[in-house]
Amino acid sequence: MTTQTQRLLIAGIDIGSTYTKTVLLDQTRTVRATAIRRSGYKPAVAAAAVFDDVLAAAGIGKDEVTYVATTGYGRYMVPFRHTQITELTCHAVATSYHFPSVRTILDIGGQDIKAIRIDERGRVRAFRLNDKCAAGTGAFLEKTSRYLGLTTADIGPYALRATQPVEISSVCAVFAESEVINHLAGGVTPENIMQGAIVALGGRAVQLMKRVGLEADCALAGGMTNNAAMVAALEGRLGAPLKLPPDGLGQLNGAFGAALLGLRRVERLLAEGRAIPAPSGEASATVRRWSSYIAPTATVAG
Amino acid sequence: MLYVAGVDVGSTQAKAVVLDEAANAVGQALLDVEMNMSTAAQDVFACAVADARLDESDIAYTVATGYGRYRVTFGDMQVTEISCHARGATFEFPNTRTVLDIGGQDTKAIRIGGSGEVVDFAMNDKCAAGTGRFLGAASFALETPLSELGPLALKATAPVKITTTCTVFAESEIIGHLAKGHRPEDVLAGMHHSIATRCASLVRRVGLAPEVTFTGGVSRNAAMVKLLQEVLDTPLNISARGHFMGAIGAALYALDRARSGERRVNREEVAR
Amino acid sequence: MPIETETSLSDILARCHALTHTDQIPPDEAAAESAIGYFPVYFPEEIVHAAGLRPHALLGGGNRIEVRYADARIGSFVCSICRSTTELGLNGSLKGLGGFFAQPICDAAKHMAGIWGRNFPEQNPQLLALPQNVNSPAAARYVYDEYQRLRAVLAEKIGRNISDEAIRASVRVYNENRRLQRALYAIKRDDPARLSTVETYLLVRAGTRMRREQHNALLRDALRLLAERRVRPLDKPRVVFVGGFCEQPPLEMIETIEDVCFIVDDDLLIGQRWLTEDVPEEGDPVWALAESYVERSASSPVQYDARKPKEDVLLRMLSAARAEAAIIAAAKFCEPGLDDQLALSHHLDAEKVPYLVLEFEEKMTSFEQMAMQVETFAESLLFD
Amino acid sequence: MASTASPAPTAARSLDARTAGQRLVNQWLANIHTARERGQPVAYIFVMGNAIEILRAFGFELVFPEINSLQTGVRKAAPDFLAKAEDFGFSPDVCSYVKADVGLMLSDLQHPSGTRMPKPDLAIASSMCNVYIKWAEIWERHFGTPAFVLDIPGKRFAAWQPIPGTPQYEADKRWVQGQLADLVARCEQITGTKFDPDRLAEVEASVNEMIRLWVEILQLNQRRPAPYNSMLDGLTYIGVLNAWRGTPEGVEYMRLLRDEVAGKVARGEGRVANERFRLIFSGTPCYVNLRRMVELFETYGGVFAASDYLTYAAGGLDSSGLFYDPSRPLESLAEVTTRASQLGLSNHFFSHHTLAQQVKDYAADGIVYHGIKSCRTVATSMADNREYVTKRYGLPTLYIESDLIDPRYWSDAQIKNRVDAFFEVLEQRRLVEGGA
Ligand SMILES: Nc1ncnc2c1ncn2[C@@H]1O[C@H](COP(=O)(O)OP(=O)(O)O)[C@@H](O)[C@H]1O
Ligand SMILES: Nc1ncnc2c1ncn2[C@@H]1O[C@H](COP(=O)(O)OP(=O)(O)O)[C@@H](O)[C@H]1O
Ligand code: SF4
Ligand code: SF4
Ligand code: SF4
Repeated sequence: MTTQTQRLLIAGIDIGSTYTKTVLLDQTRTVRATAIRRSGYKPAVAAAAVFDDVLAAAGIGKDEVTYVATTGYGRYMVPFRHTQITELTCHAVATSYHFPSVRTILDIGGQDIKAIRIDERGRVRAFRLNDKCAAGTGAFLEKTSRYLGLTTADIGPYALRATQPVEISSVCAVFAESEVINHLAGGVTPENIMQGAIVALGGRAVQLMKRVGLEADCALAGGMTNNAAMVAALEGRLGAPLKLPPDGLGQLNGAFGAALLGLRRVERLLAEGRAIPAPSGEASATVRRWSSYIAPTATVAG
Repeated sequence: MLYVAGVDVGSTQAKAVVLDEAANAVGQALLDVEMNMSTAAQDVFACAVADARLDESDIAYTVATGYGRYRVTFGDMQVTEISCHARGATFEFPNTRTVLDIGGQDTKAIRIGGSGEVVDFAMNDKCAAGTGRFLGAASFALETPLSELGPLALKATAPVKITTTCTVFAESEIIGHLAKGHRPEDVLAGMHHSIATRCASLVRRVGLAPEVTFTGGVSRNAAMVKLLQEVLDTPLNISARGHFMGAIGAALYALDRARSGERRVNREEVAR
Repeated sequence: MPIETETSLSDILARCHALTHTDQIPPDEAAAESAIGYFPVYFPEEIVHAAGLRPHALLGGGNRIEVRYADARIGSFVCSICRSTTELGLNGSLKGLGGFFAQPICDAAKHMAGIWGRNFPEQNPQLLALPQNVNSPAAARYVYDEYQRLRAVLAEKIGRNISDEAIRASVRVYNENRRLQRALYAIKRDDPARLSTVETYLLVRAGTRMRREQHNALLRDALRLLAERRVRPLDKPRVVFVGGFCEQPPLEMIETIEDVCFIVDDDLLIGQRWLTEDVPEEGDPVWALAESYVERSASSPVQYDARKPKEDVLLRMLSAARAEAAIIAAAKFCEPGLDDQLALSHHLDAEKVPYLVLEFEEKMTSFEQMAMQVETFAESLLFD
Repeated sequence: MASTASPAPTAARSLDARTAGQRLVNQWLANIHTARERGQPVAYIFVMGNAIEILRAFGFELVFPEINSLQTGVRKAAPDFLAKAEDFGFSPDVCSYVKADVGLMLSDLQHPSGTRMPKPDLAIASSMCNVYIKWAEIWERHFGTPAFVLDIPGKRFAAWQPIPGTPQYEADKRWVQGQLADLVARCEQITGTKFDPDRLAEVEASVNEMIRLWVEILQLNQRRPAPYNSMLDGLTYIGVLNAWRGTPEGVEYMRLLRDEVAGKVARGEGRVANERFRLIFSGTPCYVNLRRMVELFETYGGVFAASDYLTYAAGGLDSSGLFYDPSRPLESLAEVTTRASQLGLSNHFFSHHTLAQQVKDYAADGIVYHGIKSCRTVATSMADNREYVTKRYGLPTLYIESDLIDPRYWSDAQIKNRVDAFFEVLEQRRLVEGGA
C-alpha cells in the first residue's frame, strides 16, 4: 500500500545510439544521482549497467526505486521499465521545466539531429529529424576527431583555438574525411579543420531548427552541450544565445525528462489512490501484423 | 633496358607498379594513404622502384592515376582511373568487355569496345554507400582485418538484411544486429549483399557484357566476388593483381609513351 | 460465433493480402494479355471492364522487391513507385501485360510512358491524357473525346467494338463498388476500433486484382462480418492520413501509426473511389464518366482544381471525420506531394490544428525512427 | 592522349549581337521594373507552352519566373534564395527553380538583377511541366492571383500520328482552342480591353519571322567549326528570343544575330580555336557553373553544337517547322500550340530519336546528358534514354548530374573526372576508327 508521504525515487533512462544516460529523481524533483555509459553492443546491458551505477551512486537498492521510465532509441529494450516515452517528448518536458520560455529545442545526438518546437506547456508542437545521412550528426564530428587523433571530449576545447576555420564542402561524411586529409596535407591546422567541421554541422543544425519554424528562446540538449565550440558556433549562426540545461544535465536532458514524466505519472496514480503497477516491460500490443504475414501463394520477384 | 611506372593514388590506398620493356611487372608496392597524398605517392613509387631493384632515375616515364593523380608531382602524365582500369583489365583478360572497379571511396563500371577502348562508364555519385569504405566500417565494427571479412562472410547461413545505406551508420547497424544476436558472418554477408546490389546496378547502367573483369581492392574480397557473380549471374575474371589494375593500366600507358620516344621531363628533379 | 467471425474475416483479409502482395500478374488470370496496366492515380476502369479486360492498377513493388535494373534507368531524385514499377517491368514480373497506361499526373509519371515505350513497345504503352485543367467549360468534352480514344484502342485490341450497354453495365457494377467502399470508410470513421485502416486498405486494394463483381461480393461478406465483429473500445487520438494518393506507404507504416492513433479517414488508393457519387446509369455512359470526372471527383496533389483548394479539402476531411489531428505524409522525391505537404502544414499551423509531417518511401524497411515520431505525436496529443 | 591535347582558348568571343541582346534584356528588365507605376498589367508565364502571343496582344508585361530563377544562379545569389525557401519549409528535393522563386517572394520580390519584380495580374501555367502548375498554386497562395492552367496534351504513344483532320487531332485542338478562348476572356476582364485579332496576327507574324531566323541560326551551327556554343552563347540568344518574342525588336535582334553567325561561318571562325569534338547537350545547364562546365569541355576542343534544351526554351516551335497563319490568328495559335506539344515538347516517346537525329545533322561525336537532380521533367528517364541511344545507335555518351542553380550538387572533382574520362573515350574511339 503506497501513501502520499512515502518517499518516491524515479529513474529515467535514455538509451541513445551512442550513450546511455540515467537520472535518479526524488519527489522534490531533486536529482539524486546520474550515470552515463557508452551504449555499445547491447543497449539492454548498458541500460542495466547505468541503472546499477546510479543506484550505487545514490547508495540505494533496486527495490527502493518507485518507477522506471525509459526513452531513446532503445526505450523498448529495458525489461524492468514501467513505461517508455520518446526522447522528443522527454527533451520537451525537461527543457520547458528548466526554461518555460523556450520554444525551440535542438538535440544533436550521436546519430541524428532533432529540432523540436514546443508550446508554453512544454508540449511538442512540431519537430524535424535529419535524414539518414551521417553528414550533419555527432558521428560526423567523431569521425573527424578520430581522424585528427582527438577524443570526443577534446573536440570543443581544441576547436576553440581555431583562427581561420576551413570550409568543409563535402556533402558526405566519408568524403569529408578525404577532404580533411587534403586540408592537413595543405598544411591547415587541425584546430581550423575541426572548427570547420563544427561550423558545417552547426549550419545544418540551424537549418533544421528553421524548418520547424524557429521561435525564441532556443535551447540545446544532448551530448553536444558538452562541446563549447559547437555551442558558440550555433549561437553565432542563430545570432542569439542558447539556453543549456543547468548542472551538467545537458547530455542527461532526455533521461531527466523521462524521470519527470515518470514522477508525474506516479503522482497521478497516488492522487487517484491507485497502486503503482509492476514493470510493464514485456507487455506489448498483440494486434495482428499483416505486414509480417506471408501469403502462401505470394511469389516474390527480384 | 626501358622501365616505366604507373602510380595509382587512391582515396584509401596508393599503388605503384614498375614494368619493363616487355610489360612484365618487375616491381610493385601498396601503401595506405595516410595524411598526405603527394608523399604517399612519392613513397609508394619509391617502394615499387626499390622492389624492382632499380633507381628512380631508371624510370623512363611515369603515369599517375586515381583520385589523387594531380597530386603526383613527379608524374609525366595523368590518366583517369577509368581508362587505366580498362587498360589493365584488357591487358590481363583480353576478352574483357565490362570492368567493375570497387575502390575505397568510389565504384566504377566501365564498358569496353571490341578493340579495348572505353565506350561507356558510370561511377557512384556523392555518397560513399556501396564502396569499399562500407567494408572498412564493418572491419572496424567487427574488429576484423579487411582481408578476413570475405572469408568470414562466406560462412554465413542466414544473411541479415542491411537497411542503412550510409557508410557511417553501417557501423552502428552492424552493432545493432550483433546485439540482436545475429552472427557476425550473417551480418557481414548482409553488408556484402547490399554493396553487391548497388554495384550491380552501376554495371547495368553501362550494360553488362561478358567477359566481366572485377578490379580494385575489393576484388580481393572472395565473398564480394561470389555475391557479384550471383547478382550479375555471370562469372567474373579476377586477377591476383586486381588491386593493382589501375596502376598497371597507368604503367601500360607510360610504356606507350616511352616506346614512342617520350622521356620523363623532370628526371633529375626526382632523382634529388 | 464471434470467433468464427474473426476467422472468416481474417480468411478474407488473408486472401486480399495474397492477391495484393504478389508482383506477378495473378497466375489464375490465365491470359495476362487481358490485364490492362495503369499507373496512378485514377483510371476509367469501367471502359476496360466493359471490354471484358481486367484493369490492373500498377502500385509499385512495395518493400519486397529488390531493385536491380531500374536504378540504371531512372534519375536519382525520382520517387520509388516509378523506380519499382520500372523494375517490375525490367525483371519480367509484368511480362505480357496487355496494355500500359500512364497519365500526366506529374513529370515522373509522364516519363513512365516513355520508358515503357522504349522498353516494352509490345505492351502498347500510352498516355491517357486526363486534363490538368478541369475548370474550363471545354473540359468535360475533352475528357469525353479522350475516353472515346481509349474505347477505340481497347476495341481494336479485342477485335470488336464496346457497346454503350456494356459500359452502362460496368458503370452499375462500379457504382455498387464505390457504395461498398463508402460503407467501409463509414465504419472506419464511426467505429474505428471495429475496422483498422490496414484492413480497409487490404480490402480495397484487393479490388485492383480481381473482377469488380467478385470484389463487390467480397466487400459485402466483409461488411456483414464486420457488423458482427466484437470490439473492445480503445482510447487513441483520432487522426486523418493524407499523402497515400500515389506511391503506397508500406503496411508497416500504417500499422506504426495505428499502434497509437485511430486513422478515421485517409486518401490511400484514392483513385479507387475518385468519383465521389454514383455515375449516372442512363444516357451516354462515356459522357457520364467524363462528366463525373470533371464534376464529382475527389482531390489530390496531382490535380489542380480552382473549386477545391487543398487546404479546404483537408479541413473538411478533418471535421467530417471528427479528427483532432492530421498526419500529412509525402513520398520522398514526390514534388506534388512535397509541395502540398508544406502548404497544408502551414495552413494547419494557422488553424491551430495539430499535425505530423512524415516522409516515406514504399521501399523503406526500418520504422524505428517513424515509430518515434508517431509516438511523440500521440504523446503530444494525449498528455496534459 | 586527351590530357596532352593542347587546350584551346576558352574566352568567349564577343558578338555585336551580344551588346544588342544585353541592351534588350536590360530594357526588358527596366520595363518590368516600372510596369506597375506605368499601370501596365503583368503576367507570369513559363517558356514551354505558347500563350505568350495572346499576352503580347493584350499588352501584358511578361515576367518569366524560370529566367528569374536561373538568373539567381548566374548571379551567384541562388544559395541565399534557396536557403530562404528551405527555411520556409520546402524540401531540398523540390525543383530548385521553384525554391529560388519562393526565395524571391520572401525577399519582397527584390531580384539580384536589381529589378523589383511586380506581382502578377495573371499567372499562366502550361502542363508542359507539371511543376509549373504546383508553382502557380504557390503564387495563388502568396499573391492571391488565381492560376490559369493551360492543359496542352501531347503525344499519346510512339506511333501516334495526329494528322490535322483526324478526330484525335481535332479533339486536342478543340480543347486547346477552348482554353485559349477562356484565356482571352480572362485577359479582357483583367485589362478591360477588348481582344484585337489583328494585334494577335501582328504578334504572330513577328514570331514566325523570329522562329524562321532562329531555325537558320541553329542550322548554321551544323557547320564545322561551329560558330557558337549552344550551351553558352545559345543560352543568351534564347533569353532574348523569349523576352522579346513576337516584337519588332525581337525580329531585329534575330536578324542581326543571324547575319553575325553567318559571317563567322563565312570566315570559318569557330567558337573554339581547334575544334576537335562536336557534342550534343541534352538537359538543362547548371547555371551556377555554366562557364566552368563549358570550359571543362572546351579545353579538350569540345564544343556543344546543339542542344535539345534550346528546343524546350523556344517553346518547341523550332523543332517542327511550325508557323502561324495570321489570317486565322486564334485558331492557328491553337493549332500551332497543339502541334508544338505533340511534335516538340512532350517528347517522352521520341526524345532519343531527336537526339540521334541531331547527332547526324550536326555531325556530332557524342551526347552529353546533364541530369538535373531536382528536375523530374529533365531527369526522370534520361538514363533510360541514354541506355537506348548507346545501345541502339552505338553513340558515345556522357552522363553527369548536378543541378540548375543549386551549387551544393555541383562536385567539381567528380565532374572533371568524368569529363576527362569521356574525352579519353572519344580519343580512343578516334584511334580505333583510325580517324582524326
Ligand atoms: N564530452 C564531450 N565533448 C564534446 N562532444 C561530446 C561529448 N560527449 C558527447 N559528445 C557529443 O554528443 C554526441 C552524443 O550525444 P548523445 O546525446 O548522448 O547521443 P545519443 O543520445 O544519440 O546517444 C556524440 O556524438 C558526441 O559528438
Ligand atoms: N586484403 C584485402 N582484402 C579485401 N579487401 C581489401 C583488402 N585490402 C583492401 N581492400 C579493400 O579495398 C579498398 C581499397 O581499394 P582501392 O582500389 O585501393 O581503393 P582506392 O583506389 O579508392 O584507394 C578498401 O576500402 C578495402 O575495402
Ligand atoms: S553521403 Fe556519406 S554520410 Fe551521407 S549517407 Fe552517403 S555515405 Fe552516409
Ligand atoms: S509519387 Fe509523386 S512523383 Fe511519384 S509518380 Fe506519384 S505523383 Fe508522381
Ligand atoms: S521541374 Fe524542371 S522543367 Fe519543371 S519547372 Fe522545375 S526546372 Fe523547370
